[in-house]
Amino acid sequence: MLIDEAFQPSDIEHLVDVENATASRQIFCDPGIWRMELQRIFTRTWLFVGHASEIPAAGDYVTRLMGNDPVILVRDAGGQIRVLHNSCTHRGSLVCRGTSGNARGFTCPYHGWVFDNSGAIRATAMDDALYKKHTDYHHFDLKRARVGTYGDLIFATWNDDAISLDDYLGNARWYLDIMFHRTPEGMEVLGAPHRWVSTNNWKLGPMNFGADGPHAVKVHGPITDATFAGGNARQMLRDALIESPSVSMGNGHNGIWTQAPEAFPPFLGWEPALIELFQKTLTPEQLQLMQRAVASVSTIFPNFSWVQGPASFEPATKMPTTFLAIRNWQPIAHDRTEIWNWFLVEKEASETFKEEAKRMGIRTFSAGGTFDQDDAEAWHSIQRGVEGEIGRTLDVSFEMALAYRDRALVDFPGPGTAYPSNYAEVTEFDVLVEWQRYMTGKIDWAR
Amino acid sequence: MLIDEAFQPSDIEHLVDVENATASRQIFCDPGIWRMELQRIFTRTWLFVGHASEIPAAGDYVTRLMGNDPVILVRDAGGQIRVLHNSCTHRGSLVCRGTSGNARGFTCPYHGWVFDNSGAIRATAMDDALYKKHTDYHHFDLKRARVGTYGDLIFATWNDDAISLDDYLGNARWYLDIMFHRTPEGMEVLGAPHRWVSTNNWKLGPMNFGADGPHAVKVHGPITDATFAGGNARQMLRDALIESPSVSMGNGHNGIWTQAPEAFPPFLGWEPALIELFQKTLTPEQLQLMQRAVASVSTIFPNFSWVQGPASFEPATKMPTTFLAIRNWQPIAHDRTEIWNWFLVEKEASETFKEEAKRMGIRTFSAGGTFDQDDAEAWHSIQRGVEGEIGRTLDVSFEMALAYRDRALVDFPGPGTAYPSNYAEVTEFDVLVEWQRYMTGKIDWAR
Amino acid sequence: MLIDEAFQPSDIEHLVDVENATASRQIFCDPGIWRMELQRIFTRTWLFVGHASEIPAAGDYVTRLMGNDPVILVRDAGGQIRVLHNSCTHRGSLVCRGTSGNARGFTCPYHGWVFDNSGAIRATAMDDALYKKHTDYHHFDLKRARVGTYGDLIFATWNDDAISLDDYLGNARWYLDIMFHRTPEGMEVLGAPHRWVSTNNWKLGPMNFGADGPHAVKVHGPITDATFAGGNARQMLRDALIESPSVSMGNGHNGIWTQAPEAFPPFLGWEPALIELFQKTLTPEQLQLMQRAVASVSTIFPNFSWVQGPASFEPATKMPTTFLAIRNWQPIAHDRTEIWNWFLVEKEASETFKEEAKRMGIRTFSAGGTFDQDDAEAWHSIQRGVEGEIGRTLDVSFEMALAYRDRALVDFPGPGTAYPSNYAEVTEFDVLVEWQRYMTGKIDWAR
Amino acid sequence: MNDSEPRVGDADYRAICEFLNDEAELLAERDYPQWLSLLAEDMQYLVPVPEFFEHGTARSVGRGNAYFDDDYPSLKVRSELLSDPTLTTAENPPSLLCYFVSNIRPRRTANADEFTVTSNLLIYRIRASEPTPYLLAGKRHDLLRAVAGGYKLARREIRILQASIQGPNLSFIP
Amino acid sequence: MNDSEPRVGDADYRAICEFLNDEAELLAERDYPQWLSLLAEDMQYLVPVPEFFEHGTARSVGRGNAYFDDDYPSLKVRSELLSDPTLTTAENPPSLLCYFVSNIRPRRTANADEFTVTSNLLIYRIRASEPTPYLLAGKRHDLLRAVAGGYKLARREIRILQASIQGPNLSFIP
Amino acid sequence: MNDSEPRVGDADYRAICEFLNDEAELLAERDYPQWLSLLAEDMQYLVPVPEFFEHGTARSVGRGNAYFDDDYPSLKVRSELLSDPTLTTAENPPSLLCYFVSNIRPRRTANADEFTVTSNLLIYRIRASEPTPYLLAGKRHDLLRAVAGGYKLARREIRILQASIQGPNLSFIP
Ligand code: FES
Ligand code: FES
Ligand code: FES
Ligand SMILES: [Fe+3]
Ligand SMILES: [Fe+3]
Ligand SMILES: [Fe+3]
Repeated sequence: MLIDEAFQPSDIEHLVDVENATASRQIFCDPGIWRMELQRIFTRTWLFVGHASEIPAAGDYVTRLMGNDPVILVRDAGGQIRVLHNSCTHRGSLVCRGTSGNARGFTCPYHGWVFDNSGAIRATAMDDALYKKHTDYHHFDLKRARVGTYGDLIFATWNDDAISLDDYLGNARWYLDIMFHRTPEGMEVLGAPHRWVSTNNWKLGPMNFGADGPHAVKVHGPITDATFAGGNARQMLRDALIESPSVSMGNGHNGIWTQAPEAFPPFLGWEPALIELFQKTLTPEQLQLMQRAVASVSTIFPNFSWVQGPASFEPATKMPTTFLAIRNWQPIAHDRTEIWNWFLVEKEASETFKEEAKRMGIRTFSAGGTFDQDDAEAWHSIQRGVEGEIGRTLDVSFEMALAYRDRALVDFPGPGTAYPSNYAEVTEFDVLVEWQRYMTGKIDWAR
Repeated sequence: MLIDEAFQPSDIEHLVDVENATASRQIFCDPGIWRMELQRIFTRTWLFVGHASEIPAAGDYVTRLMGNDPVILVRDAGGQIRVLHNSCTHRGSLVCRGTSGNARGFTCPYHGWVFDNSGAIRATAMDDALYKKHTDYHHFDLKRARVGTYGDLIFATWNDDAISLDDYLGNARWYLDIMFHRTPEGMEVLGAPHRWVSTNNWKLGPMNFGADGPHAVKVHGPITDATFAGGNARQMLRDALIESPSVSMGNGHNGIWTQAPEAFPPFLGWEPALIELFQKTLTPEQLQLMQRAVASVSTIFPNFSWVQGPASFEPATKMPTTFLAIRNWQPIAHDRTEIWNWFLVEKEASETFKEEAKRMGIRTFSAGGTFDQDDAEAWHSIQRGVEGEIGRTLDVSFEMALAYRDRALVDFPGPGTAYPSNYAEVTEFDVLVEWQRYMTGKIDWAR
Repeated sequence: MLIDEAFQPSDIEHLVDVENATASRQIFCDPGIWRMELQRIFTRTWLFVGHASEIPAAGDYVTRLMGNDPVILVRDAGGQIRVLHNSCTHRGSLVCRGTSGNARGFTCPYHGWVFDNSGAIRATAMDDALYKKHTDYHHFDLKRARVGTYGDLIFATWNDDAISLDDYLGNARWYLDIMFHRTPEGMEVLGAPHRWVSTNNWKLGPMNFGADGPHAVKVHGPITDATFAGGNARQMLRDALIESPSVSMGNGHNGIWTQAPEAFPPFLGWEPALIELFQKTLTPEQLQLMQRAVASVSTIFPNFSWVQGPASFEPATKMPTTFLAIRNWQPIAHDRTEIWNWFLVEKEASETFKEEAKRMGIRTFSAGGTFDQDDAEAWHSIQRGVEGEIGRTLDVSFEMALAYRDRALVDFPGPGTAYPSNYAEVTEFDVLVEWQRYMTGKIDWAR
Repeated sequence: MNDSEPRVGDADYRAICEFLNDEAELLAERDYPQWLSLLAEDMQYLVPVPEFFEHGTARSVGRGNAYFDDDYPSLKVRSELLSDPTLTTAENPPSLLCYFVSNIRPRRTANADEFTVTSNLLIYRIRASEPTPYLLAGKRHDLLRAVAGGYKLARREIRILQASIQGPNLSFIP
Repeated sequence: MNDSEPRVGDADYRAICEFLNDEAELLAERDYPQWLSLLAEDMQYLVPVPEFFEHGTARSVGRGNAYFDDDYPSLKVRSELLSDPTLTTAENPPSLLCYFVSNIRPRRTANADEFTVTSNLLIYRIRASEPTPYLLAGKRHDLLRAVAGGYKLARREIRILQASIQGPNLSFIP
Repeated sequence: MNDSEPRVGDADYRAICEFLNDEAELLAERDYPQWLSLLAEDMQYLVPVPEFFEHGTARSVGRGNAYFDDDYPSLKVRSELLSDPTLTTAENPPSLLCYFVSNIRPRRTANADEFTVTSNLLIYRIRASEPTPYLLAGKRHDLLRAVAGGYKLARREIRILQASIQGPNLSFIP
């Protein structure tokens, strides 16, 4: 019995009340809904699987997850990027158990079938002719996901009917360019991804990064005070969040661009050589949005997000350095999410800058980061708060959206629809509105 | 899909065979039945949540469970006892994560919404006016459970249709008065509740305290021998249990009152000043039942129980002191129960008596208690014994009830129906009979 | 709601594609299918529960599992072998919690009911006459499984309609005789069973032992090189596996008999006195199959297997000694299997041989064994590889069977159908073909 | 913290470490009679219930609570019951115990005969009817009294971390 | 491995063991100001992310990674936040911590004032909102510098084993 | 229990503690060749299977059983396989191991060259393909033989507590 068959679109429809900007807490509590999400969203849409700089040379690979399926992201012998199902076509064993490496191919640990690094079958346990007589030998190739790249960002999907990655990203590309294509060479990862398990439904992450302005003051106020020079950092943060734009980029992609107060210098947290490159590379509109953004936080539906900001742990004496973290929110259970988190930096940055950007990322957005450590506890508290029999009959509120959703900015420099505040809740809620569309079969190529 | 919809009353009806005094072991093994219990019993009936002495002052609070929903039991600024759903009305976070404290209100850890200690919304993350325009602002108050008190015992329910707590307790009040209102000032808790997790279905506890005479000889015989002076304590216990009354108080409330042998002094285990107060406070009928009761053990349906008895760990040289433990059996999974266990004592008792009563409680009825440690292993053994595919097709037996249920005592001093033996199994089974009534929708206010 | 009712035979039928020699990976991933297996297979067929030498004297017992039901295998006071449900007929408690012992009977830890070692009720908590008036007293006997023995191998079933154990084993008896009746006195266990938990669906074990030739080269090649004298052990192993017979014994019983190369002496790994006994005890056909078998690996459906082979950890200086391991694959969850593993030896063997046979078994087929340690990782890798939403839509392949299933050996000395290679996959797949018959109700006595 | 108190001499340092290791062995092996012989008659034995307070502001319920609050006579009763598997349901068969003692930190006290010792304790326990271990962790605060030929344990407080014991019982002496 | 380096004298052996036990106590009890006083100002503090490589052939992604990469100033910021439960969401109420230190192995270095010390660390942690413990295990490689009246911790690397942290946060200093 | 046997001198006490810590490091870091060099050629290595008996009355099945029953040659075979990740499926990539050794209790024996030592061992293991740790706990009973420049391990018995190993394999040397 596929879970799919147990639920009808009509069961799901009412779980998100678009008009009133609320959603049922059931969507965070129900293992059946979680299985359905894996099937209706994660096997059908584009998923981020890694960055090209993780696999620079032919044969380089890293192992990843697409929903709950293990895959290998590998650059094959011909240089083509492949996403291979990490499951032998004989009896299903993982063919690779490492986190990263370089290999000409993958030898299954069980019976030794050999696949090259494009996923093609090269040898079975015995005389291959026996198979060839009875079967199409290449039906034994590792299952390959469809790969799409946007610059060095690598996405994949199992869905042959999916629209192109370009169309899928749509308006978001203008913003992705600010984050990942602001210098001629683009970005590189600073190390293997951090992974940790937050004890909450996976959607809380994409919503929070979709993005949640108000939590920043409550949750991150003290660390903001401690790491920004000046005595009223928290209040300045609040003011900035309230006044800064949030953007619904379309297709469920959402985020915020928090603008620094007047007193702050532009391009805070970058070294001069990089700033020069930005100015040469981006459009004036992009520069306008970026140059005073002390926080850029967004979600690419369903489970890819980024967060960027300047940080210093010696605020009195040391200028901040901007870190950029990107992450996947992996839905490992209805109430457990494995966060995969990478730090990126401009390829052209100085060695000093790269090392400092990495340290600032580690110290802020990570399992032990001074920002993430508190978010995860808040999310845990939500999971514990909603999963009772009474709790799950109630709703979660995005009702601030009722005050904001008709107030789209008319003079915003970027594409999509922008709203005048990081407190608007419109864009956070938009993640669930898109979720509802997938779950009820309203997206024709993802049914 | 609500679990409710998966089962029909007809599926449940046959699980308890009232006529033959047996029940299907399925009721201990099935996660679906457990969810249904949470919905049909725990969200609809009165549940014990704490004792007034735990929150003596305005602002004092403790955190508790009602079924699988977290709640805060708090005395608000006006002195009124409140039971608040511990889940922010914004996105659902716990608003309090401590075990106890004193607070004017609760600030949500996620976006900082503020609720006063009556549960009323006081502030949101931003300009509340925006909400006020679009919504009824006070629909953001924390959800409040309906509170009922019987003396200092605090109960709550989510069910507005529930009969009053007084009617719900009914006959049990006469017995509760013996336990909790036997002195003018009543009882106080001696400390925060013990909590531990027994690895069995939650109903085994209420049944055992409903109450199970025969297990006491087998399970607690050796500790009885070790802590009662004289060489034949176990045999005396057995004789007393066989000859002592068990009481069905109605509404699923059941228990036993084990009468000491002739040789024992009355009011064993209390200091003289307390005994005097008992004699002034209780009726002659209540005193008749209480004065020779060496064990009083009862369950208030569904998951509140008490146990009282005299104990000494130097039986040769030190007179026993009576402890009183009260507890909740929290259904945290179909095969796991979190026991919450408080020790109580008369407010008028001497300091020495209070300390000794607490120690006697700790040493007997607790995770490390010389009585509970063995019960929990027996219940674990039941869970392991019944949950196989063959095991769950079998029944559990209360067939001793067939021999006793027509032998109600005619001269019993208290209300309800009393039976002539703690071995009768009638009252234990009555817990399941009541369970069946809730589960099949036979109780009109709890459907 | 019994799981049984949620699935229809038509849901199961297509999970094994007999014609194309593939099976859906769902059969390894679905908790519902696992419950259904417990009901449709494990409560209905014959299951191995132990060896007579484990309970040599009256009153000797060991505790075991039949599916997920705990049982006691005991020799009663009259010497009869009994398999008793380890669950008190009063409230269901385990009546025995040890791993082995000797007892005249079992006293329930909860209320002290006493059962003799034939399972008959001997005493209840109180005056048994009260029960006798109202019930058939002996309906309180412990539930007894039907017992069948083949030599000293003890099987049991809950199914009164099951065919006799002799009929159930059928052709397999000829092979079982080689393993367990090759000397006049037969075999004895060398110690209590090893138990460990592999993190995979239980069927992978019976399939592997059904038996999987090709994995041996890949997984066990290095340890074979290390423990067999001579430089090309792995290649010799491969050649032998490819050329040796696999046998479908009927009723889902399957295995392989790997024949040593010419260069090896016959009866490798046994002491001369034993070889003499074999020659006196077995038939020429049995001797023909056995004498050069360097590996005998088989599964008796559903979850009993054996593996036998010669081993030495000082190959240069010490001749190998043959160990024999037998095991149950206990289905403790859809993705967890508890392996119970015994070592056996000929009763007539010398003390030195027995000790060495035990050591060779421990060092090869055990949680820390140099063979099993690697199989378990391979099986874990299968479970991780197949359980994603995409993974479970795929198949596992036994398509080598397409090349072999029409090539039955005509001159094979034993009963059943033999195929010319341990690489044939026919016999491995046959385990699943039989599985399908039980699961779809095609076996009339096990419906 | 007793950091201001002087450190003990080398002989006491080693002897106290050995005393605690020997003592742990007696508990782990259920040699309760021998273990009792290491106790002072005025022994106090306490395992408090942890409480969690928000915002750094404590308010305990009632007079606090403990999972164990024992003295010599009550430990003797426990020992007798736990020494004989036929006398408890919980320990028949006996569970298996391993006491991991580390971070031993002895200090002198104002009284030359007495030492305070803190140490960490991790108990790993396997019951016959449950294959997965139960882990109990705590910080021990002991009072040791020097006597002829060794020490006596005069007070022990084990500050365990788990507020809700995640297992059915503590039918042993932690 | 630093086995070829000479072993330390008995006094240092004991003193280093005591230093690490005292230091662990400060971390476990959240006495962060006192703990900071044990650090050298050039302190480096690293907790690398484990990676798993097949066939004995390593290829790290990027420049490697760490769950912690701190220095004295950043440890000071962490300490200040973690010392006051009103300043973090994660530690309000504070989680309870036990640091089990064992296998202490001090070695002399070429520099007479400096010692390398390896030790094992098991942290057992209970959060207010989660009844089950989180266990973090690692192998510590410390550099200790002898100063007047004791030592300073000048470098610490904790090689933890768990690549994917099986919990929501590490809001403490391991 | 070997309490009646005399305690060892201070030098041996420290040296034995260090020997066991150094030895644990070799096992944890998979330096098996070096570890083998610490073994006596007549090494016996045993990890018995725990059994549980009711009512204090033991009846073992057969002749008892062990999860490991090794000698020097078989440990050498294991070491060679475990040293090279291409030679086992289980350890490719290698699992990560931490050996927590505590409660070290050395004793003299009748033979001046030999010491019996009991200690507790907790192994924390992470496999590449499984994020949650496996914990193996046991009580070690070792026989150490003094040789020039140190000791040799001549016998080890690890009394583990878990009757049913709650994991797929023990592909290491505990
Ligand atoms: S499972 Fe991969 S080769 Fe057989
Ligand atoms: S969840 Fe409570 S303020 Fe947002
Ligand atoms: S459960 Fe066995 S005697 Fe009651
Ligand atoms: Fe945040
Ligand atoms: Fe009891
Ligand atoms: Fe194998």
